[in-house]
Amino acid sequence: MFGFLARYGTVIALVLLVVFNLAYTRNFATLQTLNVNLTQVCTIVIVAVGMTLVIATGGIDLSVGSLMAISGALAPMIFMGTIFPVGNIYLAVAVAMIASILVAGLFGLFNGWLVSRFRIQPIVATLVLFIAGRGIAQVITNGNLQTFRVPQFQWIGLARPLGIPAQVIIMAVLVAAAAWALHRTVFGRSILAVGGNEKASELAGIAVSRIKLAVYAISGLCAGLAGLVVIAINSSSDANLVGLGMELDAIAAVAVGGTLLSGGKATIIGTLLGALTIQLVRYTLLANGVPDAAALVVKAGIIAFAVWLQQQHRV
Amino acid sequence: MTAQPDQAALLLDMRDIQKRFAGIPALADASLQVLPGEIHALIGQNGAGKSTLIKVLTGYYRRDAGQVLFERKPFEVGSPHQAQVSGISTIYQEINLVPLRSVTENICLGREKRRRGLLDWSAMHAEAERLLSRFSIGIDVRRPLSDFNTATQQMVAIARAIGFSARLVIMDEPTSSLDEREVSVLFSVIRQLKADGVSVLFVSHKLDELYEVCDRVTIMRDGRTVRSAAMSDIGKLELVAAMLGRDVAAVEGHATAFGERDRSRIGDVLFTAEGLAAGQLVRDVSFDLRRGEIAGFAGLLGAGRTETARLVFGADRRSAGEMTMEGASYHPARAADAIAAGMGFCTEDRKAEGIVPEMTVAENITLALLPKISRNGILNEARQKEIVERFIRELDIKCSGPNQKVRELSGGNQQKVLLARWLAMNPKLLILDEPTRGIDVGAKAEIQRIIRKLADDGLGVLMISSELEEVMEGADRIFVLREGVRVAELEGQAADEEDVLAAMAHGGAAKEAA
Amino acid sequence: MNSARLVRIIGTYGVVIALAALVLFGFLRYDRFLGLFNVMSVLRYNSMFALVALGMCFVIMTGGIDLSVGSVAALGSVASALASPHGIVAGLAAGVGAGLAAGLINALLVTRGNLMPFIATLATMLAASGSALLLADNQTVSVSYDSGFTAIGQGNFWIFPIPAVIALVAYVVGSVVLNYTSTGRTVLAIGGGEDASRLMGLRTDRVKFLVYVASGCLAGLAGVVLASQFGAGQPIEGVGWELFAIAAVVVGGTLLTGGSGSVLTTLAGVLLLGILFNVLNFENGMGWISLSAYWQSVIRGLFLLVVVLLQARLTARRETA
Amino acid sequence: ALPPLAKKDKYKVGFAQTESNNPWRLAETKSMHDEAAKLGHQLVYTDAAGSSAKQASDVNSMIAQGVDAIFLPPREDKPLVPVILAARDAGIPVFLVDRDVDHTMAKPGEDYVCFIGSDFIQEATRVGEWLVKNANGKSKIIELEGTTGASAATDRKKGFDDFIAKHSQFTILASQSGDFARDKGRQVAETLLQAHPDADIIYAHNDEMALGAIAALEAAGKTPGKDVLILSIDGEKEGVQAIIDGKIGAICACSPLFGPKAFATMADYAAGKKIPPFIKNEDAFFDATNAKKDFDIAF
Ligand SMILES: Nc1ncnc2c1ncn2[C@@H]1O[C@H](COP(=O)(O)OP(=O)(O)OP(=O)(O)O)[C@@H](O)[C@H]1O
Ligand SMILES: Nc1ncnc2c1ncn2[C@@H]1O[C@H](COP(=O)(O)OP(=O)(O)OP(=O)(O)O)[C@@H](O)[C@H]1O
Ligand SMILES: [Mg+2]
Ligand SMILES: [Mg+2]
Repeated sequence: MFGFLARYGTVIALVLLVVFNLAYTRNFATLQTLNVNLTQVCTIVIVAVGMTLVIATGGIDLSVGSLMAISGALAPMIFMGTIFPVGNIYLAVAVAMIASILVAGLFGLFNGWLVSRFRIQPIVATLVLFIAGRGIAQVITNGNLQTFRVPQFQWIGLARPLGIPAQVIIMAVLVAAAAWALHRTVFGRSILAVGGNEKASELAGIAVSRIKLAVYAISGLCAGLAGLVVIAINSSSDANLVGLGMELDAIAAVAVGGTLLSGGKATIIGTLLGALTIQLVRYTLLANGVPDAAALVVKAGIIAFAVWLQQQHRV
Repeated sequence: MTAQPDQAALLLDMRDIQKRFAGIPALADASLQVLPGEIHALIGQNGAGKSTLIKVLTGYYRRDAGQVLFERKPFEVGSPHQAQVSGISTIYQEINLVPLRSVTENICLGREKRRRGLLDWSAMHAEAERLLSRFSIGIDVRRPLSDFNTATQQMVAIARAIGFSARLVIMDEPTSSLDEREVSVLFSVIRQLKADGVSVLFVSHKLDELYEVCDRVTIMRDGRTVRSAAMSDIGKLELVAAMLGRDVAAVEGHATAFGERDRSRIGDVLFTAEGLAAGQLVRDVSFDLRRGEIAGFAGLLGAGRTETARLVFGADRRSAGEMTMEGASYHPARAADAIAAGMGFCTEDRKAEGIVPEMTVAENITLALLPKISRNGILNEARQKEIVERFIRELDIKCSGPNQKVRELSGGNQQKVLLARWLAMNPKLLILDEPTRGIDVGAKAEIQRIIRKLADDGLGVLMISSELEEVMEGADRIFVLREGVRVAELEGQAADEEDVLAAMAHGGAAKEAA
Repeated sequence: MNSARLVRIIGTYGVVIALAALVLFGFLRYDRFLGLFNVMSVLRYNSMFALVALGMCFVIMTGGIDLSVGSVAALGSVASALASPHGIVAGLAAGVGAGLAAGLINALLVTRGNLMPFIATLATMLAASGSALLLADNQTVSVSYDSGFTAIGQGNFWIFPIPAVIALVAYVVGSVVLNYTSTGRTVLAIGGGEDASRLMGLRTDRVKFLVYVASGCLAGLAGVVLASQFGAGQPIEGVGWELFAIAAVVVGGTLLTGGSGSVLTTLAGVLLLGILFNVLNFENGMGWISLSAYWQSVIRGLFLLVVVLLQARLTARRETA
Repeated sequence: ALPPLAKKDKYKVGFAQTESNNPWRLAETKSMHDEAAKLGHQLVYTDAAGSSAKQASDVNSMIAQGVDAIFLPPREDKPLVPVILAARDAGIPVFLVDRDVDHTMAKPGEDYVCFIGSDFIQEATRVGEWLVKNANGKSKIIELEGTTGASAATDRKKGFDDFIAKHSQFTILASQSGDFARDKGRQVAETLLQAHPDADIIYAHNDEMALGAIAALEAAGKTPGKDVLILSIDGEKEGVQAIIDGKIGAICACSPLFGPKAFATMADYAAGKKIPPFIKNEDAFFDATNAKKDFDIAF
């Protein structure tokens, strides 16, 4: 019984939250509520997928929020023609999206390079870009807000094919792909092996450095994508605020989802559930008018409880 | 069963101990009685529950049922710390020390010397040196433990354990990484302990050792105590039979493992190494290996055998030397290159460099095989299942199934998983560093038979073992290393033990050295 | 061996050398950089970070991490500000007590609840921050200027700021504990291998417990200094302190994976990062450039990068030497 | 007593900004820089990144460098007092801009020269007054607060809530923090609109959150300005544009352009003129009647 509770701890927490809301939160059982929650949780999930892979190798990535800011700052500069003149808006948007995600990926690669080549501990290696990255985004925009109305770009945050928000589709695809890759591919197996025992993996012929480079780069790409989603919804990009505090949200989602922070064991679906739990906590507290200060305390309690529940099936 | 020792005189009395992990019993009904001042052997197959019984005793695990009396008082400890304070000092199976800290700290942590309330470092260094000198080891105790090899670390662990003035010292396979010289030093220390009235609980798969030092023996099988007797009352075959749960007659077949070799099956040259060198540890090693041949490396602690193997496998960078593999020149920059060339390397330190503890048995076995069980980077589950099940069967790995975590297996079974990893890749050349470390006699024979069979099928094997006997029996040729230099090459099964020993110690044959 | 030893020394004391170089640079480039006012105000201000980093240093040496230090300091500042009318002792006790409570929660979550330190202290970080706001009713809380409480932060001991003296004493005690008590050695052992340490019979849980409690208390003490120095309990102060502390500890040469580290070089790490801010301010005062906050974060990031890269090189060389 | 300021052509003045993470602060910084450049003064600029403690330490480094005068927007009303006193003791006059400090701890005209700025409470009250006149039957309010604990948020809440309390036709359904940020403001608005579908007024403590609320309303299929009346404070260009577009009802301006007034006050002080303790900014007020006409005074 207890084992069951533990294994499905996050699911149970989620169900309890839903039940609570059905009973106490006005207007909860509506499609729009689902919509609001899903769109709000998207960016965290997208970032947390990359984070899960990094954590699975025994690392951590503090720079994701700053990388979101960089990609979010870069994209409008390109499609609005601040950097170079744009001819065709579709082309400009395509270039903007690809370039800014790639730049974030390159910064991620830089993290991976520090970690694998110089053996700098991941927290510190990514702390560098955590500090400097947002500064870079602010420097390139001079700290200014960029506002835009470019539907060709904003579909990523606003479009609703078949009534489902585009970013929710992107999130679902990403989650499915990552979950599949983690358990069904050589790459995924290698990630877990590196996190589980790096020396043994090296001796078993796994290219440890390349795996590490790859996961940090992927984390960067995910952050870059998330940055675009955020600015698209808001029709504006503010390098000071895009992705602020995202690293802690993403890590919390990963941990609540049941992934070990020490590496070697990971679950993408768990991460999705973890993010949903945190999102629903936030929604519940807001919708029921719990003041910000008290909400912090409650949120802390729920995170600790959910992770504690997860922990119980380990002897 | 033999007559039970006098109840009142017992130092330790464990009865009806039960311990389950996730519902699966590791200890079903285990009992253990140790007398004051005796050396007591605890034996059993891999996974029989010896280590678990010890960890239950020292409070690392909480028992599910049963009672423990120590010095006739109920013994309820919640942590290894309490056990230590109560007079039980333990060396666990995997070396459990802190590699980053100095030797002194590893020896003295937990019973620090103080002066005016603060630690007295010079006294502690002196204490560490004094304890190690009992094992004729003179090292710089200020250096981090990780600077030293497995054997030295094992000696440090032993020194630590006997440094506590305990009434019971538990040693879980202390000799598995020691060579004979060190083992004999250890035995003299154990006898000294006995003379001082200290009891020793000794776990080992090397039966000869047991007969050499132990007074009594407790035999476990499948989590139960099946027999307890005075060492002198029980013959070797009988012992093995009780351990394996078979008749004496069935066991007799196990006696010789490698068996006579048909030398005609040895083929052409597979691998050569010329003048290998790296740092201080490997200075000049040349050897060659033929298809179907088993070559052994003999040498003392720190002779450079492991280091040489690592160079061959590309795990470390060499500073000089040429190698060829199958006639082509071979320059491994990393382990992946060696694997691509058809080599496998089963390392001596299974905890640090071998198993991935959080992964399943299946995932561990196929770790070096990923390119072969996948297409376009996508794993073929069916293929994986087939391979894994075959090796679990062939090596008789005791686990609840391919999906059990390796961390939950007993030491010996973890070793088998590692062997399976390398056998599964179907290598041309297999380097085995201490392949049967910690493996019970039954399984050991099985593994040796497998090695032999593979060699007969054309596999070249490079075997490193601290058990001279294993090298002498198994190897077709023996290369003796001493201080990083290959000092002798001897014919395997024809070699004279004296010659090998002399080469190991002095670098020449017995006659010359004498 | 001799050159290897030299490398080892540079590796350990690299941060001290970097600190000396930065101070020298400031001295040569700016008037009044080493003036009494500047030196003392830099010490006074950075003593809070020094206290927090000391606790963090011990936590990190056990292989853990304490993300809650910043918001615990904020909580401590509010608690001590509220208690300050009752005198200096009450203020001190309230601030440190709040830190102690938070530290106890961390300690229980980590040792009893078996939570990963990152998550346990993340939760405490949120909770402490919420509690600080609740306690302060979302506002800064004025301290009493009549009870003498402000002496802790604003007073001097001879010419030295009292907070700096407090921090220095804390570091000396910390260093002695680390190097000359079994608790200190156990801290390092746990970081080097927790399971092994437990099997070695060390009281790992007890020591881990102590370490988180100590970190909480030190953060609380930093909060007392914060309240006293600026005359107010500040519920929303402390953001990012944990990262400053982690950076200082790492720059000070302590391994984040635990098992190896030094207390005094952590102090040098704090000063190095703290003085960097001061240097940037002075550079802005030169009138050549006016570095925006943005450039400052880029420069700080690069600076951290250079220091850790240098360290990585040195330790790599030390391993092969 | 206040330290004197010598009459010079060129001053070295300090400006210790609190943070640079929103358009308002950026505009303020730019205004200070521009005015200093225009007058040929040297501006020593620091940024406290949102920490009162760091801001105090920044001021200390200015004192150490021996600047002639200091312009300080104190992040909070108490923690900056000790350094203001330290500057006074070091003979450096301090001018507070945009936020004041606690007068029980430091007094204008004695410890610092004066406070130049707006009155946050009054800003909120003006928004309330407008609402009473223009509510058109709308009455259920969602309030988007600024960063919890920040004085602007506290005062803008107090001013508005106190005013509304006197007008019983209005009720505040929910009041939550949106951190002065557009994205957070949007998310909070989405949630609150979901939980309170009957809300028809949104009052945001700044324009950024109001713009976030507009995005939330549009995503929920409602028409901002029609279904829900939006009110805010600041007067960003984008906000005023939203008034022109009919999405926001009214904005009480809170001008960040302190440069000219600040430096003029300093010149007066150096010339020995008597400086009043509070120099109040005459904040503009935007609604549909003047948004187009006064667009240029938005920042
Ligand atoms: N932590 C654990 N979780 C689950 N099962 C475990 C755990 N530890 C041990 N076991 C199981 O308990 C049984 C006994 O293991 P134990 O380590 O005591 O064997 P052993 O007799 O010491 O063997 P060896 O000679 O190989 O060291 C094994 O089947 C093992 O798989
Ligand atoms: N006397 C010694 N003191 C300290 N370290 C030693 C000593 N002798 C050898 N070593 C260590 O031994 C290692 C090299 O020996 P290596 O392990 O290759 O030898 P080996 O012949 O394989 O021995 P083993 O039987 O332990 O496997 C190095 O890590 C070296 O530091
Ligand atoms: Mg065992
Ligand atoms: Mg070896």
